[in-house]
Amino acid sequence: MTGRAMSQFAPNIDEAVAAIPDGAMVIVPRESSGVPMEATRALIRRSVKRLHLVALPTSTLQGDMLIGAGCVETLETSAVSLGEFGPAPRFTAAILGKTIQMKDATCPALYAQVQAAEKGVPFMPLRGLIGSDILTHRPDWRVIDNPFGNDDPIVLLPAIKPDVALFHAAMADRAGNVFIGRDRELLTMAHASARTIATVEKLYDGNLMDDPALSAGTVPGFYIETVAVAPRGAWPLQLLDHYPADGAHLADYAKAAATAEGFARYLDQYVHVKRAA
Amino acid sequence: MTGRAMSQFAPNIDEAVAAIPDGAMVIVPRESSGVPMEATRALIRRSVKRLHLVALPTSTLQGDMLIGAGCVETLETSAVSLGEFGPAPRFTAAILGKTIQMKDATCPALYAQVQAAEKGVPFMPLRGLIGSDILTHRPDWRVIDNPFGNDDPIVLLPAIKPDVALFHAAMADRAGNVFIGRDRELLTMAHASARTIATVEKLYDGNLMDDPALSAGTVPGFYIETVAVAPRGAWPLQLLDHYPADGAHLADYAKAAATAEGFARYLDQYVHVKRAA
Amino acid sequence: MTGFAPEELLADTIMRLIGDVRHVAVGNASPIPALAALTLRERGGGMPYVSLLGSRRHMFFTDGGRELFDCAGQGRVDVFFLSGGEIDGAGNINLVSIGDYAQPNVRFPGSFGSGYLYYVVPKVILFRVEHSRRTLVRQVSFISAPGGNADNVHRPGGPVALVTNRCLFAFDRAAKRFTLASVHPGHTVDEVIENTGFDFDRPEKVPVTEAPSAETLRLMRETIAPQLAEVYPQFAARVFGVKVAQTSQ
Amino acid sequence: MTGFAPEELLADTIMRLIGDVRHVAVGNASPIPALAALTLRERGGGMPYVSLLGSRRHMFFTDGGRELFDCAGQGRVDVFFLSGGEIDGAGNINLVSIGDYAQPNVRFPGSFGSGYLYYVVPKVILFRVEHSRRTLVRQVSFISAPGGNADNVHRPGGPVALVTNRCLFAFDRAAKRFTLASVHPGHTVDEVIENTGFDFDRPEKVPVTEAPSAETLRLMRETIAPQLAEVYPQFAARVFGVKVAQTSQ
Repeated sequence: MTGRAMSQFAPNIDEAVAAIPDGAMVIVPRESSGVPMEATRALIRRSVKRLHLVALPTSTLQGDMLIGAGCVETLETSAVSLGEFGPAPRFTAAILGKTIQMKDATCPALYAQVQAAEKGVPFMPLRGLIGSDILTHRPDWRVIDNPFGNDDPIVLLPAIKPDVALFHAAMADRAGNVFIGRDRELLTMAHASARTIATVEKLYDGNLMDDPALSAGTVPGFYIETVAVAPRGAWPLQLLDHYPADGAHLADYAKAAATAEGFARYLDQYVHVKRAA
Repeated sequence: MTGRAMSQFAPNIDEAVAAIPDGAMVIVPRESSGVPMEATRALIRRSVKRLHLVALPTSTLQGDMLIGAGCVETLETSAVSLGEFGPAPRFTAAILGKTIQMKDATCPALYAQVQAAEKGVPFMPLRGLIGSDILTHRPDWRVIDNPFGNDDPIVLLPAIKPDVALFHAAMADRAGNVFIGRDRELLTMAHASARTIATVEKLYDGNLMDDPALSAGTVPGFYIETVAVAPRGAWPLQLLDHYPADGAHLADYAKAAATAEGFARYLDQYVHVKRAA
Repeated sequence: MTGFAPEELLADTIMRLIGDVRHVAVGNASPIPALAALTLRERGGGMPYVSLLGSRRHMFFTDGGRELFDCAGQGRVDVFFLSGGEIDGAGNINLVSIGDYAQPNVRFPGSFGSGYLYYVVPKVILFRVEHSRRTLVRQVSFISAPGGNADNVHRPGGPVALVTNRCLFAFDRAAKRFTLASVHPGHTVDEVIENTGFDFDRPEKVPVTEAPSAETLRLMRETIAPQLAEVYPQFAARVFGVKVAQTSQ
Repeated sequence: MTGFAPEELLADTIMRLIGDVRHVAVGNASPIPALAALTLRERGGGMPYVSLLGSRRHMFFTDGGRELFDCAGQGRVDVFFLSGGEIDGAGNINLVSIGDYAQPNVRFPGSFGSGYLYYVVPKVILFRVEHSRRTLVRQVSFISAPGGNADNVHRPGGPVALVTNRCLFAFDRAAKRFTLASVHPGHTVDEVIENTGFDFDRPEKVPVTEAPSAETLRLMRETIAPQLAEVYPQFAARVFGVKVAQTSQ
């Protein structure tokens, strides 16, 4: 098995993401489940290249920034937008300019594919999809005749096994257990991925596994390679139960990123210089 | 969709299980995940018949008692024993006497089959199994050539969709939300089953969903048809984090149930007369 | 036309379409359906169950992002909502791109959960505020999810209606066609024909869409709008003037 | 032979077989492997990770009963333990029944997770305390899980050894045969041959199984036995005299 014996704490955010190599397949969560924005800025600062980014099942600011900064070679997701702030401008420009390879999916297909990796099976079946052009453009998906049915076509989706799962959560203890609460896809991501890097708002005193309630919402340290403390690490996105999205900032981003130049200025201002805490 | 609009509280344990019809497919959890023994005694008192009992993935006292009392027509599970107290005598007698139909499985196959129902897919693939006589004796399981491999046989397992999920847990709130903590298979069972009946140690004041930690370990009332309060409802088995198994009682059961007569006396003493609280 | 915002009329229309069901789920980028579902639940004293994607408070799921889809696969989601960059007369929706897929002229965000939910939720209500020949087209460039399938394809669900800023269409699944059901107050049948890129059926007399009641409007504005602001702060601010709590660094 | 119980010798032997790994999982009805795994972890200052089925304290899983199997499918379980009502010379194990499956003479509890874990865990250690021609047979009646498979079957895992109350066998996966590796103190090669129903290979000189050190015995008795009592109270009481907390009604 890959991974060190026990979880390690990174001294800072840049070291936390240092082990993500160019060309890695990295899986990240949807906006409401803990997007590691501080780690994303660190990845861009490091000029990581050729990522195969899997956004489970959608992305917003994070995907747009990684694409705009030239970090992404392949994007596998069900949608990228800025939500109420409109289209994702760098994503849109990259598709129209054909600078990234897009693997269009639909949300439950991605969940099923990651669950396939979690379960160590080569594929998962899924209903729907037949007659959709998503399927037409995915030669890696297969249609078979359901062996338990009668003239009943069904789609099989191959497992997605990321090299790295990367997410932000509320807290971790010193054993590397990470509390995720109801954001259970983070657990599935960690199970499915060879390595997991988590950033957290703060440290928890004691062992999360000793509490019957907290342990139910915990990714065991067994699955976690690296933890870094990053207060407000999802900013300017929300961390549910903790802080809302920074709408004013997101509106500014949407405006700036409408052009390549504006986006470059945004990076200069918010990424290449570490923002003050 | 089947099921009433909102969860109901049953006034007593006998009413809680009244809606389980003869012939129902009922799924119950393994010993360490909250076995509804009080509800099991109520089912036996009611002389429920012809159950298709799915024990996920194994059973101990509960399966043995239901079989001994003549409630079970088909048993689908990976193992039945009394653990440290030896073989399950009524199960063994029923198999040797051919009074129940046995569907031998292996633990992860059952989990996968229940997950298939949870996901609304007709089947799930699973590694292993090939060359095992478990597979030989399960005509309802299929082997296909993995479409993503090359001369790579893999087993497909059909979904198990129980009529009723029945389990015991720590607590429920008045909205019918049930706290299960780390015993996550109870959630999968509830998702997969048409109806869910839960017994709980006690009521929780407030709404479990309002607490970020407790909600992570909760089966939403949405999936629960009936809740009944049954203090020490897993007795004489354990409820982890709450009470251990009653070893002396289990040793007595193992001795009594060695014969049909001894088992009948056990039922007279502990089931047909409601035990004092 | 005075007295209510277009969004309020659309939400009210959607409330009527939802009807008497147990569970309504609302996906991404769906503020008007969210307004409708939450208002209906408030009026129903807690029923139907509402699952509002992206919300913590209006969301009972405890199994992560997949639970919406698992729940729908179990047959436990009765109503869902989808939109489209393009929608055509056969009920096909396009959330991906216009032009050749490999070399598109226009790119939309992506298909979200449509490639699955459109098939398994019994009552899918389509909504597209902008009613124009740009959005309602003869044939979509890319089918994120089709309006119908061959009979042997497992498909318990599909579209029942399409709500726009001009009218309400009903969808006939057997015929795979829309029928004009009503025209919103202040709009006309001719205007609908003029602005629709696909053929549709219509009765001789097309009714006017019922306006929301004062009570419904009061509920939306006073009770629901502040709840909506958790997930749709910009929408709640724009339509209802709800102040958004902004985070500053 | 004095100085330690047979269970202590077997656990010590299993500890050596486990070797230097990251994660050891222990299934149902496996008190001796549990004793070995917990002792090894104690000696290793917390490593390897140990997952003890049925325990709350010695179990880090948070995804329910399936997590053990998912974890193994991910390649994250390095060592597991299986037993058998019957075990044969090809490493096949029988946990189901003896005689015709439809009309058996003897019924065992069932296959548990063997029909999967035997295939995917790299190092499966077989243990069967009773070493007799009844338990170690020429050919099992029912294959819960086979010792080997055809080359095209996905099988990263399988048996590496078999520990009994008389000896230790190593398993050769290519040859699909056991080799006698050592005989426990107080037992003989002739006795092993006499009591084994299957053919096996053996070197000219068969070593004696190493006895547990005083330090290992101290650890097992003082530190691990009380931990073991959570899941195996009867075993802990019988072998180590740990008082079991009984629940009375």
